[in-house]
Amino acid sequence: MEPFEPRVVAFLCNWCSYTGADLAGTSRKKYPTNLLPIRVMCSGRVDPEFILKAFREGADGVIILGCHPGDCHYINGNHKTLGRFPILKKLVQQFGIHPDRLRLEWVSASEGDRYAVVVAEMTEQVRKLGPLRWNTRIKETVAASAAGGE
Amino acid sequence: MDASKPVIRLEREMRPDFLEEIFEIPGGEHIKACIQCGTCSGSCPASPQMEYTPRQIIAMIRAGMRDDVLSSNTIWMCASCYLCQERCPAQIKITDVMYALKRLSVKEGKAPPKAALMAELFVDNINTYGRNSEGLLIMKYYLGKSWGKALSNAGLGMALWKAGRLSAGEVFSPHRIKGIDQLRKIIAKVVEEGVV
Amino acid sequence: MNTYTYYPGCSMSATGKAYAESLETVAKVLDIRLAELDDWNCCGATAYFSVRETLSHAISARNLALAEAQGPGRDVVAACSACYLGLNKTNKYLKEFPELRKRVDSALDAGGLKYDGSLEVRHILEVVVKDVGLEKVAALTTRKLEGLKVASYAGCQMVRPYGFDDSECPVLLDNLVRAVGATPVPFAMAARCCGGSQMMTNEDAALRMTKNILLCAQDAGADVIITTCPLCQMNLDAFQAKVNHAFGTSFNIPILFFTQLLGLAFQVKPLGIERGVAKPGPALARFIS
Amino acid sequence: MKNPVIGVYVCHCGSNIGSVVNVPEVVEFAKGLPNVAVAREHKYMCSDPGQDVIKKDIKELGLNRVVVASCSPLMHEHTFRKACESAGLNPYYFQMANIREQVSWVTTDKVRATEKAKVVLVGAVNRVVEHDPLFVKSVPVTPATLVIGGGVAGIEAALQVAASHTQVHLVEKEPSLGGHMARFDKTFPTLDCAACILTPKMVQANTNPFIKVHAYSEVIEVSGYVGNFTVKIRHKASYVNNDKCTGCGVCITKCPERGIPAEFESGLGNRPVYVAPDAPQHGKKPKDTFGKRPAIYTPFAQAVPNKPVIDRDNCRYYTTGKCRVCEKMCEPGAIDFDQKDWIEEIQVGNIIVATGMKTFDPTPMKNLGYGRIPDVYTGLEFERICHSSGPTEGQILTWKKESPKAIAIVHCVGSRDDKHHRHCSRVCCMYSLKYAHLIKEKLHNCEVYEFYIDMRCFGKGYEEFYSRLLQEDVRFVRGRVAEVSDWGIYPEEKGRLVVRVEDTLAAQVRRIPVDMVILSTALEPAENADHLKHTLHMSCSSDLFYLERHPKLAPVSTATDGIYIAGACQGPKDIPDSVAQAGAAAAQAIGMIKRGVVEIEPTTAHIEESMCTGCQICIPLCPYTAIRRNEEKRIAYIEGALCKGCGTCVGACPSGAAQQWGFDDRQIYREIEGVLAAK
Ligand SMILES: Cc1cc2nc3c(=O)[nH]c(=O)nc-3n(C[C@H](O)[C@H](O)[C@H](O)COP(=O)(O)OP(=O)(O)OC[C@H]3O[C@@H](n4cnc5c(N)ncnc54)[C@H](O)[C@@H]3O)c2cc1C
Ligand SMILES: Cc1cc2nc3c(=O)[nH]c(=O)nc-3n(C[C@H](O)[C@H](O)[C@H](O)COP(=O)(O)OP(=O)(O)OC[C@H]3O[C@@H](n4cnc5c(N)ncnc54)[C@H](O)[C@@H]3O)c2cc1C
Ligand code: SF4
Ligand code: SF4
Ligand code: SF4
Ligand code: SF4
Ligand code: SF4
Ligand code: SF4
Ligand code: SF4
Ligand code: SF4
Repeated sequence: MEPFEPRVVAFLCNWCSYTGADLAGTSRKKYPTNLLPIRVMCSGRVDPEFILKAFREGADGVIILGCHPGDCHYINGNHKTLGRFPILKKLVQQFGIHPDRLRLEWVSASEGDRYAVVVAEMTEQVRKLGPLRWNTRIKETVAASAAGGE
Repeated sequence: MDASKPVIRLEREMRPDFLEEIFEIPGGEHIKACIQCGTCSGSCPASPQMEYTPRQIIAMIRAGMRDDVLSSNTIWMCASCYLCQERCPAQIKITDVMYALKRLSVKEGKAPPKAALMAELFVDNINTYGRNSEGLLIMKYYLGKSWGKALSNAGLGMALWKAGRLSAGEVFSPHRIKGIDQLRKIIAKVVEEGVV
Repeated sequence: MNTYTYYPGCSMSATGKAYAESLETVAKVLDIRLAELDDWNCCGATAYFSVRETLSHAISARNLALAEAQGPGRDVVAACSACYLGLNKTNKYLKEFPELRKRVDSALDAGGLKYDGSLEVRHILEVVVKDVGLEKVAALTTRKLEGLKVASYAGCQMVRPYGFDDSECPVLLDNLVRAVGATPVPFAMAARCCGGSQMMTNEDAALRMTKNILLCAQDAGADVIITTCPLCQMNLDAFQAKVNHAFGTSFNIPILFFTQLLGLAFQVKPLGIERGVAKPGPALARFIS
Repeated sequence: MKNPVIGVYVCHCGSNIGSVVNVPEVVEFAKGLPNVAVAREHKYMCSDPGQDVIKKDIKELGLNRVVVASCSPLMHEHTFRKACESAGLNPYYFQMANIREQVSWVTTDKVRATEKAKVVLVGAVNRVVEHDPLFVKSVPVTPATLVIGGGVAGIEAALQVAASHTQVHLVEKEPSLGGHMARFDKTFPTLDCAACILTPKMVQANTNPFIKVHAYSEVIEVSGYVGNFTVKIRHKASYVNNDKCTGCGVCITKCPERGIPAEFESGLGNRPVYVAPDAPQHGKKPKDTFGKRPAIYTPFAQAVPNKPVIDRDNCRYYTTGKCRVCEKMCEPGAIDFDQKDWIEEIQVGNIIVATGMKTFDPTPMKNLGYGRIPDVYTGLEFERICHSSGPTEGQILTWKKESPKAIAIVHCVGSRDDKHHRHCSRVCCMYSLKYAHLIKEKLHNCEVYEFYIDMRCFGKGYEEFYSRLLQEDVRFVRGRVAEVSDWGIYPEEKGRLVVRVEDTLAAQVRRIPVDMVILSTALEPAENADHLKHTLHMSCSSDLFYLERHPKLAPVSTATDGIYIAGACQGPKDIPDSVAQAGAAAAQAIGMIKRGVVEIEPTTAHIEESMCTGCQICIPLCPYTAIRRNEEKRIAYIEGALCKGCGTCVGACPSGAAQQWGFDDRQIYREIEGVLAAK
């Protein structure tokens, strides 16, 4: 069997994180290929439904990346993401998904290095949790998730 | 002069893996960032006595001059004052690097005899008693080295003796810790695992 | 009363005997309890680290593990700067380098020990200045050391690389000197190396370093140099005659442990002042009675 | 909707992509994707021939969707949209897949890179199917420009824009224009007198009918968008009525409060005064005016505007309730103790930020003795010591008012240092050389030592300047100074300063006695740079200077359209470079004003009336208060011109009524499906 390669859908805000990810490229930082970037204008645009959609389509993890609080290109869109995030975590947990499969990170336009680190960390974090296969309805039991495991 | 030996340094004599070797030790991780500014050497109280200044040592590590570095007196001159490390603009833990070089030098038998002797006596002392008896250490060291030196320092020893700072008991029957077996087990385990 | 797990280190029973005596005396006055770590082993100091890296951390870790069991949550306090650094470095490196941690853990395990990394390692000077406080020291002073000019010598390993005082221009000892009514002199060599253990292996270089420290104190008009480390004290004191011989100087500067200075101000005994090789001059002798 | 006919183009970018991603394999794969009519590769898609391929296919194959897999959309999205448009396709029927910055450059694993390129491509192909035609809106541009910061860069930018006969507002926080340059005596490498170049420009700016100088003022709020910014400026109360004040300066000479360290003298005023041990003890001490100013002051004699301000924190009237000498002395009656801060609102189309830098405070580097040893100065302080109108009237004197016999100039203080700033400050090598020259000019017998790590003389005429200095017998020592001590060991060192350094070329540690030390300190972001960054929603690079949109393609633009940066606020820079950038920023502003309209990205939000439940969740979320409530229909609607397209409301709307053009739910769902379709 092929080794498990997690697939993590990443929502990147255009101004900070997407630019930061580009910078990681321009500075030739190396990181795992497991993140699948999707560009949105602001982390505030990330609809809770996007996250569930990603898990439903077979993602093993989802990460939202935005500007550092205070640096949002749209004044405070990321604050709203931050405010929403604990609820999102609960939500995925209720669906029997380990909360560590969902992550929120701030990466600024100048933090190419950091982006590479975050990608590596997230990849490893999800790799440890193993495949999710939520789409194939092999549901992780709610009970297990309540106990903190999967 | 040995005419067959070129004075110019040839790349084939170099050990490019030397830099990696140092890079791998805890504390060695910044070494590649050295900008050869000389702050370390300028700060070092021992640099006047060193064959190569600390900065040169870093340059030589980078060049791969493994033997030259390991057999130089520089690494044994380091008094572990940490001044170089404190001021290095590249955050290189130079003192740790010096320690690493000392270890390699001893391991490969390149250390100057007195430095190696001192260190080994110290280790021996601790492995036997769990503590270091200063008096015993000094005695063994000077006996192992030279009688002349031992005598020249005898005056000093006498002064300390009189002040009650070196006692006969300490030299002839040093304190041994109760848990010496435990300590030896710990030491044995490290030795067994290979990375001492 | 604050209780600390006290790690004396090897020198305290020999060359640093006066430090041990004065510390014990002064700690009572300051109301700090130093519970000696049972069956401690040598910290490894500079020399051990030179030749065995993992081992030096492993033997240091034995002390930390014992301390964790003996006094959970208590700070480990060392009086010798080299011990302070050795224990502190191990404590920090175990957190910083997971590979090392693994090796050390398994070694400890072989000795039936375990260290969680829960302790802080501190120097006794820090405890006196920060936990006890200068106000209290001043209040306990029964005889102000007025007119005594003191060069505060912090040395290296107490302030670098993990110091609690400025690593270039330390101030804590000076503050303490002021608290007991003495006068600190400007001392450019306060945090410069005395030669450390080089005195054994590389005497010429070490004597030169010691000479510069003594010279600087003399230029500043110091009546006494105070130290926080048995090795510094030993180099500056016991080797003074050798320095004079080698450089044609005529230094006679008494070298006290800072605890001895406190003891003089508190008028308590024993302080072991008679153990010094360089004998007190009149400025200092006034306060020794 | 017409059936989608998609063209896919995969770029090699020379070897940038092609050497890691197997481009032909990706192309073959693309051919098999639904709706893809054609898939091709090209060595350089953005080149004209590359673009022509797309145009030709649109026309000949009737493509109605285009996907290019190449670099980042931030790089070339615009290029390809234009290409589609010129072939008659709505530019928003285009989607880009980033397989360079986020694929080929970040891995060496060719197999995984090729896999990822495919996955990203599927996302784009999937998404583009759902694209709608969008139309760029044009809005008129307010023909006025705001320049923030009145240093040489800001002044230059203001003058250049004003040359197009459009309005400029120049806001300077200090009482006078001039910035750092106004403090310099001479400037490298030509050694022209700074005042001779700068003063005329300052005057021109102040008298130009198209420039309104707002000195002693700050920008406190900016709203709106490119072409149409509303800016609030706070004018700080100066307690002087500028309309009445003639600038005679009588108030300044009469003010009894004279001991305030002058900002303009770069900290020299903070030093304790030297009192000789044999100075007569009796009588009153002479007043210490070294580097000090009165409570009512202009920063320097040639200040522009030449109107004094009262420093409220130090004015005796405000601190003790008594004085008002200035008021009595002022003939025109310009002093006005009742003045208050006031706020002015202006409309501009463009903003040029030129807020410059500040210099590093070397106090934390205790080994260099600054703040502890009196004769250790910073470069900026030395500028004032050298300056004929500085506190020593240009005489180079030590603290004890003696002529130094040897001076050390220490490079890279706070620069190239992990503990402080990692960057090279770019100007300090050159200004250090300048000082060496000025010292040699004034004190023929003074030894000058330059302690450097590398000599960075990259500009036009700079290396020539260095070689001139080498011949002027300046002593160059390659080595970073380890310490400056005021305690000497050897007789010749007694009472002087000693520099300890490794001469790295000789590999010898040296002790060098000197009488004065000049620290060439790093350039760092201006005091309030972070604050202004938030006001304007700009970004910073890791050195905390303002971030340009692209270092090569758009060096004076920022991520926000209509906001430009010039001068040292973008990074350490000398005067020639600052001025050049100012010109470039001005050209951008003028260009936009000349066009008269700006195009607004159509990717804004809108609310589908029929779906909106009127829950009002979206309304408080909008950072631009663009969402309103239609009381009658009990639903929300978006004021189009105010929406900036962040999508926050869209992300939060529970009923899916709020949608964003170009980023609507369908499009993103399809992209998610796409990137996860494989396997
Ligand atoms: C010691 C020293 C010597 C130098 N010598 C030379 C030399 O000889 N030759 C040379 O070419 N270069 C020299 N330089 C570099 C030169 O100083 C800079 O290139 C130049 O000053 C940059 O100009 P600027 O207008 O971008 O910034 P600045 O000169 O810093 O001007 C910025 C202006 O903006 C104002 N400001 C800041 N924030 C705000 C705000 N929020 N609102 C309103 N106003 C604000 C400031 O008050 C200031 O007036 C030297 C630099 C130093 C430190
Ligand atoms: C080997 C090398 C590597 C470099 N690498 C980098 C790098 O990695 N990063 C970087 O930032 N910079 C780099 N540079 C510098 C970079 O090349 C220059 O900054 C840049 O090319 C300057 O652009 P330019 O338009 O001024 O001049 P050029 O690129 O020289 O363009 C001038 C153009 O004018 C044309 N021309 C000349 N005379 C006439 C005439 N009389 N009539 C009509 N046309 C004329 C020429 O044919 C040419 O097309 C490098 C330079 C070199 C030599
Ligand atoms: S101070 Fe650091 S950067 Fe400078 S030469 Fe020494 S090791 Fe290299
Ligand atoms: S730690 Fe060693 S090498 Fe570094 S300055 Fe001190 S003596 Fe020199
Ligand atoms: S389109 Fe982008 S990837 Fe392709 S050649 Fe141009 S810059 Fe390179
Ligand atoms: S305020 Fe009055 S006295 Fe002062 S400069 Fe203006 S006019 Fe002259
Ligand atoms: S009122 Fe203030 S500003 Fe005016 S003269 Fe008096 S102190 Fe100076
Ligand atoms: S310009 Fe010169 S002095 Fe300044 S930081 Fe760069 S190298 Fe150092
Ligand atoms: S959140 Fe959606 S449903 Fe609620 S008012 Fe806004 S647009 Fe309407
Ligand atoms: S997308 Fe919505 S929240 Fe964002 S600016 Fe537009 S209306 Fe406001």
